[in-house]
Amino acid sequence: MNFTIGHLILVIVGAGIITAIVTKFNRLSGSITALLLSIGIAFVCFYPAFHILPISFTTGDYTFIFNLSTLSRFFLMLFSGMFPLVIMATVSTKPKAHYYFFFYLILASVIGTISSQDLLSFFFFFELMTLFSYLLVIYKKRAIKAGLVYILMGIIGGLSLLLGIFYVFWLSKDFRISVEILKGSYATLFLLSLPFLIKMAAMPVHIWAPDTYKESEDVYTAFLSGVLSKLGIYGLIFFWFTWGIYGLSAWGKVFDVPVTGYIIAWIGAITAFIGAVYALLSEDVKKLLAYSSISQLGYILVGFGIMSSLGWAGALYHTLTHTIFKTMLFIVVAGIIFRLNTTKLSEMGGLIKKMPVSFLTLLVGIIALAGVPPTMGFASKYLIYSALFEKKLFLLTAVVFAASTAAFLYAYRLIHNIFLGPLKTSLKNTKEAPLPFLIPSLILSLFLVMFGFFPGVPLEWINNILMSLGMKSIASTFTTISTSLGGFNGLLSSSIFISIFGIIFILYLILFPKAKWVNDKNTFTAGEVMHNTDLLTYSSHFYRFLEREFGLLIKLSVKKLYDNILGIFEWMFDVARKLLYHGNVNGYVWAIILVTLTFVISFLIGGLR
Amino acid sequence: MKQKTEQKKSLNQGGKNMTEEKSIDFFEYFIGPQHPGITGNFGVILNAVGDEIIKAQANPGYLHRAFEKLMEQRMYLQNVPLVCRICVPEPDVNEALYSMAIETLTGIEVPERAKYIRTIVLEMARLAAYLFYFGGTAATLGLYTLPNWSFGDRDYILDLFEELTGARIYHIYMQPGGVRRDLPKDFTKKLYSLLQTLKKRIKEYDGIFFDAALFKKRTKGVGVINKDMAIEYSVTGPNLRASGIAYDIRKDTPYLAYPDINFNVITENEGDFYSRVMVRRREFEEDIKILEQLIDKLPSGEVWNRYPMPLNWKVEKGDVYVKVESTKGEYGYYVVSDGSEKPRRIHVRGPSMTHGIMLLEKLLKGQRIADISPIMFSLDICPPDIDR
Amino acid sequence: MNINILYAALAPIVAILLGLLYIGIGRKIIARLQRRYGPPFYQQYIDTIKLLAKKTVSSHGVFFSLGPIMGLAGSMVTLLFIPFGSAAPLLSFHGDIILVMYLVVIAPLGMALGVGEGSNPNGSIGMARGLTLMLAYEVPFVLALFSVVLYTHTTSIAQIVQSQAGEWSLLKFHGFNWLTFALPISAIVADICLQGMLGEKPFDQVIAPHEIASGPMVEYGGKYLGMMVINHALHIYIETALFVDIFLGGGPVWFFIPATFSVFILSLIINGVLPRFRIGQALKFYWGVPLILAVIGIIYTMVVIK
Amino acid sequence: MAWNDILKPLSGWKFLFKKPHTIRYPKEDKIPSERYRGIHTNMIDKCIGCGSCEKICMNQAITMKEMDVEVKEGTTNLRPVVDHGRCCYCGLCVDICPTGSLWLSRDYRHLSEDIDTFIIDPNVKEKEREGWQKAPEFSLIPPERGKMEEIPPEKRVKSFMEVFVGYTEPIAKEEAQRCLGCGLCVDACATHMHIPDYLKAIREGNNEEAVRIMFKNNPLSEICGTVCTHFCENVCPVGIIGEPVAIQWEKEFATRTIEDYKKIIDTTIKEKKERVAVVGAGPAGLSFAFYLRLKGYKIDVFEKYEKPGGMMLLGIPSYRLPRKVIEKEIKFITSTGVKIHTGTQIGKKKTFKELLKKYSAVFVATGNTKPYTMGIPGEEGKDTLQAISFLYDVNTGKKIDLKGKKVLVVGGGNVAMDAIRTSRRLGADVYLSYRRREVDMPADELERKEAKEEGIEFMIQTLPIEVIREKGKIKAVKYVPTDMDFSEKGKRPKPVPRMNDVRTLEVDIIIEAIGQGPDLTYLEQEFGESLKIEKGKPVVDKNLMCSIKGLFFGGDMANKQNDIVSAVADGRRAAEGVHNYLQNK
Repeated sequence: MNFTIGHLILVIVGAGIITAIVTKFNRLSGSITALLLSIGIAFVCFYPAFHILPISFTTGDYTFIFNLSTLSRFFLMLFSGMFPLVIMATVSTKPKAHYYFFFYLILASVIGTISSQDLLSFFFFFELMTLFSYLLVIYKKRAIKAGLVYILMGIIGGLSLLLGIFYVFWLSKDFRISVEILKGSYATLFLLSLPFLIKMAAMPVHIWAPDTYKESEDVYTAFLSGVLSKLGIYGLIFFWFTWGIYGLSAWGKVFDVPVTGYIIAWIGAITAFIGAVYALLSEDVKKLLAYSSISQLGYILVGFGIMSSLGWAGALYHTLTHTIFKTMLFIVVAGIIFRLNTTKLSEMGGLIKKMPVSFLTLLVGIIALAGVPPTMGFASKYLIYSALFEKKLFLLTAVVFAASTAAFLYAYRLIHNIFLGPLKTSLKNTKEAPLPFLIPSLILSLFLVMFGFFPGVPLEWINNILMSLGMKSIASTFTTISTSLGGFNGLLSSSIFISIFGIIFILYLILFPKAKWVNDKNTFTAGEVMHNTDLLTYSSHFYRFLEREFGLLIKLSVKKLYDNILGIFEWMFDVARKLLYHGNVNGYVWAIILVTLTFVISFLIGGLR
Repeated sequence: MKQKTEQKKSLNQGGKNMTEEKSIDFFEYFIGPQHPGITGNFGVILNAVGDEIIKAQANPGYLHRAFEKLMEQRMYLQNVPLVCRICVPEPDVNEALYSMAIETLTGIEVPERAKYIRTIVLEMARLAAYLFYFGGTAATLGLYTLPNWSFGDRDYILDLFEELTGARIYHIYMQPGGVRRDLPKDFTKKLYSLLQTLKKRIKEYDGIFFDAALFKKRTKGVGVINKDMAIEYSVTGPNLRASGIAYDIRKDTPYLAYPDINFNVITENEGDFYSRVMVRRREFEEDIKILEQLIDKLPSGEVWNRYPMPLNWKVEKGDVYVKVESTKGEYGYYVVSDGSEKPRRIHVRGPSMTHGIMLLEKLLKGQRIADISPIMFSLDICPPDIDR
Repeated sequence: MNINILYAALAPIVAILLGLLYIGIGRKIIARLQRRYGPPFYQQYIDTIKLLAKKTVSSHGVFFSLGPIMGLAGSMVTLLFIPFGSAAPLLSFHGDIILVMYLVVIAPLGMALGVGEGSNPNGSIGMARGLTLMLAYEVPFVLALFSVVLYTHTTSIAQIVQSQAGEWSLLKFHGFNWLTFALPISAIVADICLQGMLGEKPFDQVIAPHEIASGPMVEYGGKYLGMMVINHALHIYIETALFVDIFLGGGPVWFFIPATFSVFILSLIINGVLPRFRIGQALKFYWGVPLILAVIGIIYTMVVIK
Repeated sequence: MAWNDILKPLSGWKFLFKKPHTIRYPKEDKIPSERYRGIHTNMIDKCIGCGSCEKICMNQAITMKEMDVEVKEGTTNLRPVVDHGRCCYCGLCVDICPTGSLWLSRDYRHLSEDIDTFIIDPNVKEKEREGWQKAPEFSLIPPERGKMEEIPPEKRVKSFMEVFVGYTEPIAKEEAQRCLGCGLCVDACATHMHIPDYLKAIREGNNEEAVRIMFKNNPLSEICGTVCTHFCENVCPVGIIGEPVAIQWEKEFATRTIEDYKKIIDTTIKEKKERVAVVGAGPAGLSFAFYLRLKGYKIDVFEKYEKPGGMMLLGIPSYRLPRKVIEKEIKFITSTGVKIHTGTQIGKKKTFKELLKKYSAVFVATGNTKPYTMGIPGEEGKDTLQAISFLYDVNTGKKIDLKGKKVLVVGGGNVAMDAIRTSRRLGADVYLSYRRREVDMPADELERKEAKEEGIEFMIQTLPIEVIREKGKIKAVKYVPTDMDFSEKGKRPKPVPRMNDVRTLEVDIIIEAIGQGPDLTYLEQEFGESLKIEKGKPVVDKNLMCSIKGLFFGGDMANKQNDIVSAVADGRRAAEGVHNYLQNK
């Protein structure tokens, strides 16, 4: 069955309208409708028999082109695959009609973005996505302030994109990207990269991310962080590929890496490290995940910045991995927040006995996050390290490795503070998160483990992309990945681990007597009389000593810098306001005359040219 | 005043204050009474944010043996074996003080030789206590070699004690009127050769511990007691001298044989952990000098002046306060006699009470969990001495 | 190949026995340093058997019990990817140094889960410190490995061992091929990091008895503690074997075992004469001198290659 | 931070190959020092069971338990058992132990799971002495008793003034402090006076209480305080390391401070109908009368002589026992309602049978009045005096002039002492002949000492074998020295005369003081066979009742000790016996 991308987008918008109408009458049936429709859309995107055809239409001089490249297809599957899972998680929160409507619109605009092959439509859909996303971010009242920052950064990104497009148009007089006209212009490079760096929350422009992720609707955060941020890497590859990897090296090479890529890699590494540090110091579960998200996207940037096939493979692999585990983590955490009504880590604790399924999924999630073998997290880390080793980027390696070790720290903190430790008395009656939260997270964790056993499966798709981009593919089978330096066998290592674990576990069951279960309330009394067992958990400021060591880092936060700049602007405008609005009629008159004169003079000068 | 209200709050741990406390994300950390980092049966309840302490509350009383009450139930001589048990690392101070108090009350003269022997015992106990202290402090910092060495060397002193008094720890050697037995044969010779060995050994300690870079890194600037604070909290002993105040009871109000001995009062200026350790380390050498002088000047003669039959011994009515310098600080006994066979009241002024409760609570505020037990050890707190 | 499988099957047992023996002899040596005689060298076997023979087991939850199992399994998997000298590469052709570096983490992660479920703040602080320490030493260690990879052009441990292989005879000294001589600075850095990996002083903040009452072990007893002791023995063997494989050329069994032992003993006697860092100081330390040394080492390597 | 500081700790490595300095227990062993205070050891034979260790122990670790040991005089069958779980090894028990039987050995290891095994019986027969032992100079018990003022011998020999000065209050108090409170003396004392109790009262300054305690057992306390055989002091454990506690003098001190006993002792009496007769107003009779009177019986005392007091009055010279003391005591006894009929000799004016009819019970305590004789040639004669009759004469005021005469007194008891000192005061040169060693003398040490001071020559280990007379008058005495035969164990050594070494001593008068026995002839006459008599003394049961119902015997005539305190004890015992007898009749 054949249909065009236009049809697809229209169907999605239609599904959104239908869902909104149904939701208006009954929220539950609306949610179910949304779920069913989203599954349908995913099916359409995934089923190989359905061929999505390109479409183009011309208005005046300009031709809008929509086509799905191999790269776009990868992202399409990623987005459309995650979409029903996220929608499923919203079922129990029973959102209002416009929530689903905007959700579908976001998907539509995302698909529009990744399928646009010309600059204007790309800009159009990209901005639409930001707008709808903003509307969903401020779905909860508490997020209005954070949403403001989000939309502000979105607008800055959009303006930068627009400016870049105009610049490109000024240079080539054409809006199509396939034209090779860009001979190493730094300005274009900067203007066309900035919106995606903002989207990926890379370090100096990340400031929207923590607050937005924290305050936005809990399930939507999963989509925002897990899925939408990946548009950034798509955009980067989309534009940078147009420049051509070899074209970029015109500016010179450092360590066999193009200078621009090297800079991006450093931005990524610093983002990864500082994000991880902030993550391990944060006291709020969503903020922790937000910083973790920033940090993980830093890896993708590193992989991207290396500009080798291994690096891009790593970046794409990590895109996949991160999409899966971060979506899952946010869904699990949303389930926990749904039950506890708090996001503070210090108010959680000991939930393992109350929420075992959530615990297991979260455990798989953090193992993947940490990149430890039986999950696919390792493969992506492996590829990135191999890329770094291959190019001998030792300082980058050090920073990235520090970041990935710091990931252990906040990953452990996440699971420890939520699930381990003594159960808070206030959480005595907590129940397991509702099924709509559990099913998607279970599905996703299954993927994480499965690809951990067969790391070569996703790599095959990625190889396709690499080849379509004209790069070398990575040698792999279903179970192994190998590089010029070495390789590993995912099935072997994971299955040996599982089997040894099984053997010891069976031995344990046979040899160990039935353990006497001890209430965790009577641990660590050290002979003292406890008056409040809730105070016993070591959870808040878990890494206080690091807080002390990284004190300088926290002091020099980027947000403060922005605040200072804002302060200067405020002061300037204040002065200006005082000059203009001084209450004297003469002054106003003079001002109007001055402005009119300026316009006239500029028209005259323009006319003269 | 502020502290008082805080304490009141913690005492009224009802449901009301919970909400207030919850807003600060501290956790409650019990260090002790069952904890390797505690000097004895003693607890500190800490409110900590991460590993930073925002409030410390000393929690003594786990070793309360009601010594002061027990002493009222016992005859005067029966208290002699009891008093030394107040503090393990340095029990002789108690014996000396108790005997001095009874002697002052009854007017029993102490023979000159007995005075010297007592001083020798006190100084030997001081050396032993310092070796104990060095080992304990090194152990809290994780260096377990030094305790093994210093406890081994302390055992040589204990061997001499055993030879002199018949026991290693609780000597029960001094009693009103003098000491129980004269020095055994060749005792001073053995003591002298031991002192020479210890002089060499302390140099070896320097190498592994006192001069070590890591030790300085861990201890400098930790738990600072400045001069004003030292006076405000009535800090005594080496802890006071570490803050730069040259106060030593042995020098200021000499007792026993100290008037005849020449020695320097050691001081350091910083008042931090490092100076507290270094004051003791330097005093160690000074004490060796004192002991050498004592051996030289030891007179001959009787060692004990008899008192009445202990079972029916009645001490004259009156009260007295005596004090000596111990390794922990000023040790004092206030004895009240009502003229009967048993003391009416004995109050022990132990230095650990002031150091271990008020000062410790103050010092621990703002410290890290890793520094709790080093600070506690550096103050030389002896919990049995708190819980008399 | 068959012999290799046999080795692989026996490797955990051999490693446990060797690790326990190392600890036993180590106790003896530390005792000598402290002017004691110390327990007999087989004391650690007795202790472990005693712990495993204990009857009562008290648990705080499922993961409290699974934690040590996961730790043990993680250690054993790691073990299989580290060659037994040049004699038996085991599975090391199926996974390289990056895999090993991540496999090593499974054991602490498993332990951390168990410790967390134990809900003792001492254990939690211990884990927080342990992870921080990992953050501290991994960075210079990875750079030290980086220089090895630069030098040997491979990340496979077996190939690194092979690259150092030379003739073994009385006349020809094997050591001339060692990476220790080729990359001395990196070897020193790796050894400093090994101190932290083994948790020997000055980097034993994790179990610091005077501070957090043995940290992670505080809630465990009986058979669980026995498993932790075995895990510790395995850990010691793995770390030292990794070091010997990479920097001392692996070598045949008769060289490999004494070499691992000597590496362990070196770290142990350093442990014997030093106090411990505060955890923040440990981080500062590792990110100070060793890091700079590691960078120098890499630059040196680059110079050497050219 | 110098490089040196970083590398210096490695200097610790030099011990890596040095020999450790620990001791490998159990392969090696540290030998404890000579003074080590280890585990208790007690010589069971040497221990007297005084219980001082139990009292000084601050932990109550020592308990005295009854053991199967031979109980000698002045010992108990109690021996210490130590609970080492409580012991603090202070060694005070060793330092106070009067006998030195207890010490702390150098062994110190005891390992057991059973707490009961920590209770150790430290008693051994023989063991090498090591460890913490008693050092005499550091004994916790002051060895010397409080000094009493003395009258110089030159002065006291001239008259019959009282030689006994008595304690002043501070010294009495100090002396009373020396008492261990063991109570061995209570057992040794015939009257079982509560000695530790009244000593305690004395040192607390409460003399009235002390006297009250004394009078519970002894109504003639002041007399006993003045003259007594003080068995109590003989067994006093303090005596082992020095001088025993001066119990007698303490008693004397306490009683003397009381003017009138009536004021302090409660003598309210519930009258009973029964009447009891007492024959003989000696110590036994008086104490019997007193205690039975307190029980409410009506008492009639019959006394042969003109004054009550018996042997106390007649046999003891007034320099030792002033008359006013006796009068004070008797006055107190009579004040309770005891009637004393002086000058009434039973057996002559009234018969015993009459008494038995008239009274519910009769207590006979007529004392020893028949002196023994040596039975050597030339003994009989006017100038061979019997000690008691001599003393009787002196005490009743008969003028006997011995000025310038040489007197030989034979015997070694207190009577002999009285005799020699009385003779000395009458102006004679006195010799004392005793067949055993001086230590074997039954007389008090103090008496002997004072006698020697007064210039009396002691001829120890001599045995007179013949009196040489000229014209019926004694001229000299032949005597032989003796050797001691220790062959019989457990008994006093036997003198063996050296018959080939005969010596002579010129004397004028011989006073025999070799003992006396009761005169039972009048009883035998009256009762004949129905009164059982053995060895010259009537056979009595534990109530002191003889084979005739209602007839009780006591005092010297019934017991073997022949002294005041035993007589007093008999009187008290008999009072109990009579009371029991009358209640159960």
